[in-house]
Amino acid sequence: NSSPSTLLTPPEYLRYGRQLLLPSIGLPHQLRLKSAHILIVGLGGLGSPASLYLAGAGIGRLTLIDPDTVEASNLHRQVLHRTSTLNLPKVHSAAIALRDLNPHVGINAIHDAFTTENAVSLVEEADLVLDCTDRPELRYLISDACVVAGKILVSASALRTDGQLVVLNNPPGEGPCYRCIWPRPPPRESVTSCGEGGVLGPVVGAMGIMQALEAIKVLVGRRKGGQSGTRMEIFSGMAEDTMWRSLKMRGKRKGCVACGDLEDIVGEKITRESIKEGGVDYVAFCGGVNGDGV
Amino acid sequence: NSSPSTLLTPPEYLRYGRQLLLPSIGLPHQLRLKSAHILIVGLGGLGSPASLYLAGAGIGRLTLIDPDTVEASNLHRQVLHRTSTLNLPKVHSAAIALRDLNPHVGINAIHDAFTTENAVSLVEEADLVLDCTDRPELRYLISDACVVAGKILVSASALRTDGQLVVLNNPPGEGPCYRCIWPRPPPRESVTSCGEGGVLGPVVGAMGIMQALEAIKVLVGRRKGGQSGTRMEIFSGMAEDTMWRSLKMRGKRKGCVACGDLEDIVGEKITRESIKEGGVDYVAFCGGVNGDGV
Amino acid sequence: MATPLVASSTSTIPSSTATTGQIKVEFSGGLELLFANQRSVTLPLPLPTTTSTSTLATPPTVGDLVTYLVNTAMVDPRKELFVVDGAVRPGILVLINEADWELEGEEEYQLCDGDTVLFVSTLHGG
Amino acid sequence: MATPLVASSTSTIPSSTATTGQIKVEFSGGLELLFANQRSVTLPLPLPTTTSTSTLATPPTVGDLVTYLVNTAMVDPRKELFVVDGAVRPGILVLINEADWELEGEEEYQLCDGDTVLFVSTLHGG
Ligand SMILES: [Zn+2]
Ligand SMILES: [Zn+2]
Repeated sequence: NSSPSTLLTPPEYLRYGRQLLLPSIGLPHQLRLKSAHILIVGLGGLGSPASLYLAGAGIGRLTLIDPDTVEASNLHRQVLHRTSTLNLPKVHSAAIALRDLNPHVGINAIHDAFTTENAVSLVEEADLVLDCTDRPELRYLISDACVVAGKILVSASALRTDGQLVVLNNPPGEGPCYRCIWPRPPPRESVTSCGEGGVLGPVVGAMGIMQALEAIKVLVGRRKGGQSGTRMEIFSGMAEDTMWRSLKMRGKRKGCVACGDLEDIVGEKITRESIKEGGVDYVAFCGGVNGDGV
Repeated sequence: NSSPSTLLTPPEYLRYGRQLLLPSIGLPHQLRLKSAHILIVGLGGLGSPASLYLAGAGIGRLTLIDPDTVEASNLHRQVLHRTSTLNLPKVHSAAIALRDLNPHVGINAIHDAFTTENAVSLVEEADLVLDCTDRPELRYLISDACVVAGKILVSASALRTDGQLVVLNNPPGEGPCYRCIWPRPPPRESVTSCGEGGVLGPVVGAMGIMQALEAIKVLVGRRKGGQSGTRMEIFSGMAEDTMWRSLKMRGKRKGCVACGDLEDIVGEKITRESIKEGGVDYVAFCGGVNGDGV
Repeated sequence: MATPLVASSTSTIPSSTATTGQIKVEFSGGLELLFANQRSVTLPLPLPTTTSTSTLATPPTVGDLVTYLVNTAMVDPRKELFVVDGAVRPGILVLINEADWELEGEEEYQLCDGDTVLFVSTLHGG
Repeated sequence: MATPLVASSTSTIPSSTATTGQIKVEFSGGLELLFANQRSVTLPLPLPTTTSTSTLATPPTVGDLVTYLVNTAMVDPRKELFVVDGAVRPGILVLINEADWELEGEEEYQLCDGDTVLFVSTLHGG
């Protein structure tokens, strides 16, 4: 699916000229972008700018998955969609925009939920995954799927006027996973959604753009991570002084049920099979009622 | 032109619901956004995301000015434009996108250069100005026009994998202007354009989104500035450690030819008339040859 | 406006330990809403607590700081949004001088003059 | 790879002044391209210069640092991209501990142990 591309066509040279000039990109890395396949889970406030800038940069293939349709209350922040695509599945609205922005990118639009059943196979087909979702249970599921499939995960979130960003499982097996940093889920009553708490468009937009940047950095070898190299960017959009801070995160957690060594784990290690066969109940784990759609 | 709006229509309530929920926005500030008129000079890599997020947020009126047409080499970073709008004036391509994103926003598209002749009158009609251009002579001209017209300027720039952002003349007459911080222009040979040096899409995109955020903060009273409150955000997009830094900038420069007090100025103070009548040769000031289009 | 976290009088603190320094405590990700909407506060060392004098002999730990914050400084009555079962609740990261507290010894870390302790509530929206 | 800015041998520096501290010098906005692509370097105080010993009695200033950088550390031969007429060229901002050097006394500011001096080339692209 992501066979290495060995050359650019003349229209591609023209289109990518301004980034081919960069020493950190150049032709070899542009070809690396062209041969890459990125899975974007969620085409909302984060996925909108992330997918726009990744398509613009010439990622060879983007798989988009989201079960929702475009609503009017999305459009203040989900700037990939349009008033003319209201009520369309978000992935179809997105595909229209992205194909027109850059017809050289293959767009695979899946109008469906990201579930325990399709998670691992979707992640396995990609080189890199972006978590652009909005619920803790999906965040654990995506991380677990990335660990079992050995893929790097670029995770971001936003609420009100704050945002957070972290590159996980980077490189696979060495950097911490989502469970290493957050081994226990937040109490359900402490989780506020954008629907409840609100969110400012440029704040979630900034986080989505930063996801696109981090994905490019991973692909061109400029985000190395490692056991002690994981950082989290936190953004306070309304601050009048320092808005962005870069925090040094812990390494892998000994005994992590997702990415830990088997001998250190108390209880059952999460596997490809346990995810797919429902052995991990993500909704119950996060304190919710089943039937919520994971 | 920017008469205060006293209410939102039901479709507007629905559309802006997620930002009306925010304590920092709410109905009074949403009405402030609706009554605002923002001038965006340049619809390229900065102006693309800046205009998208400002239109999304419900700014009442956007005036867009840019003399260029959409080229294929723009599309990796100028994600407002499309392959289907190649060769159209950028402001027309932008107007198509922004009107479809949010039909409640009035879009005034001017396919022309920003010049000494139209600068002051364009700035005077707006409440706030975004400098999304790419040349030093335009940056001085926009700043001077903002000073004589008493408008706040949100200025950003990007090159290669770096970006910079500063809110100038904030509030008008109190915060430093572009000339206070950069009284002398850079030598022509030290100025690198994106065409020469290249630029990474998400880097210039992040700066443009931050401009939209800062413009909203100014309008809702969350970016107060003042004599000693001006900060510059600098962004190192390829850094693996701290990417964003917030720097404390100087206040107004005594004797600044644009914003200084008349008794402190050596030489001629820049005025509405001297700009318009060509008394300030911006191209020559920046070491260029006239006829470059300012 | 918000009630300040630190009482203006510090006369009840023994003078021998009253001047060992100060720390900065910061809240992010919405936690500031639990603390009178303050993003950043400065606290003296030792902490201005009167409920426990047994800890005055040794420098206060981050665990002591959490106890102080939840018992004295937190204005929101929903204590469980900050502390559950005596520990910082799941979903809150604690950073000591911008590094995950796991790298510094977690609750047991002894606070020093000039330290910054940042509490970040994890966000899930997108 | 890049040549390090600081020579590994410091034996020519008088011992009485060899250990007064160190500073961090950073480059941004493309200036790092003039300095062997290093974004950040650490320099000892006093500065490792042998061209002028007259300044050893007083702490070096930011002006001395600029002289050191252009004479000794800069690898790009186009000195005019960093210094014009003996001063940092127009379009370069100098920040001392993240504040515009105008707030700190510009060239005259005396460097202290632990200071960070950041040189930022202004960008114009968009
Ligand atoms: Zn793990
Ligand atoms: Zn001025």
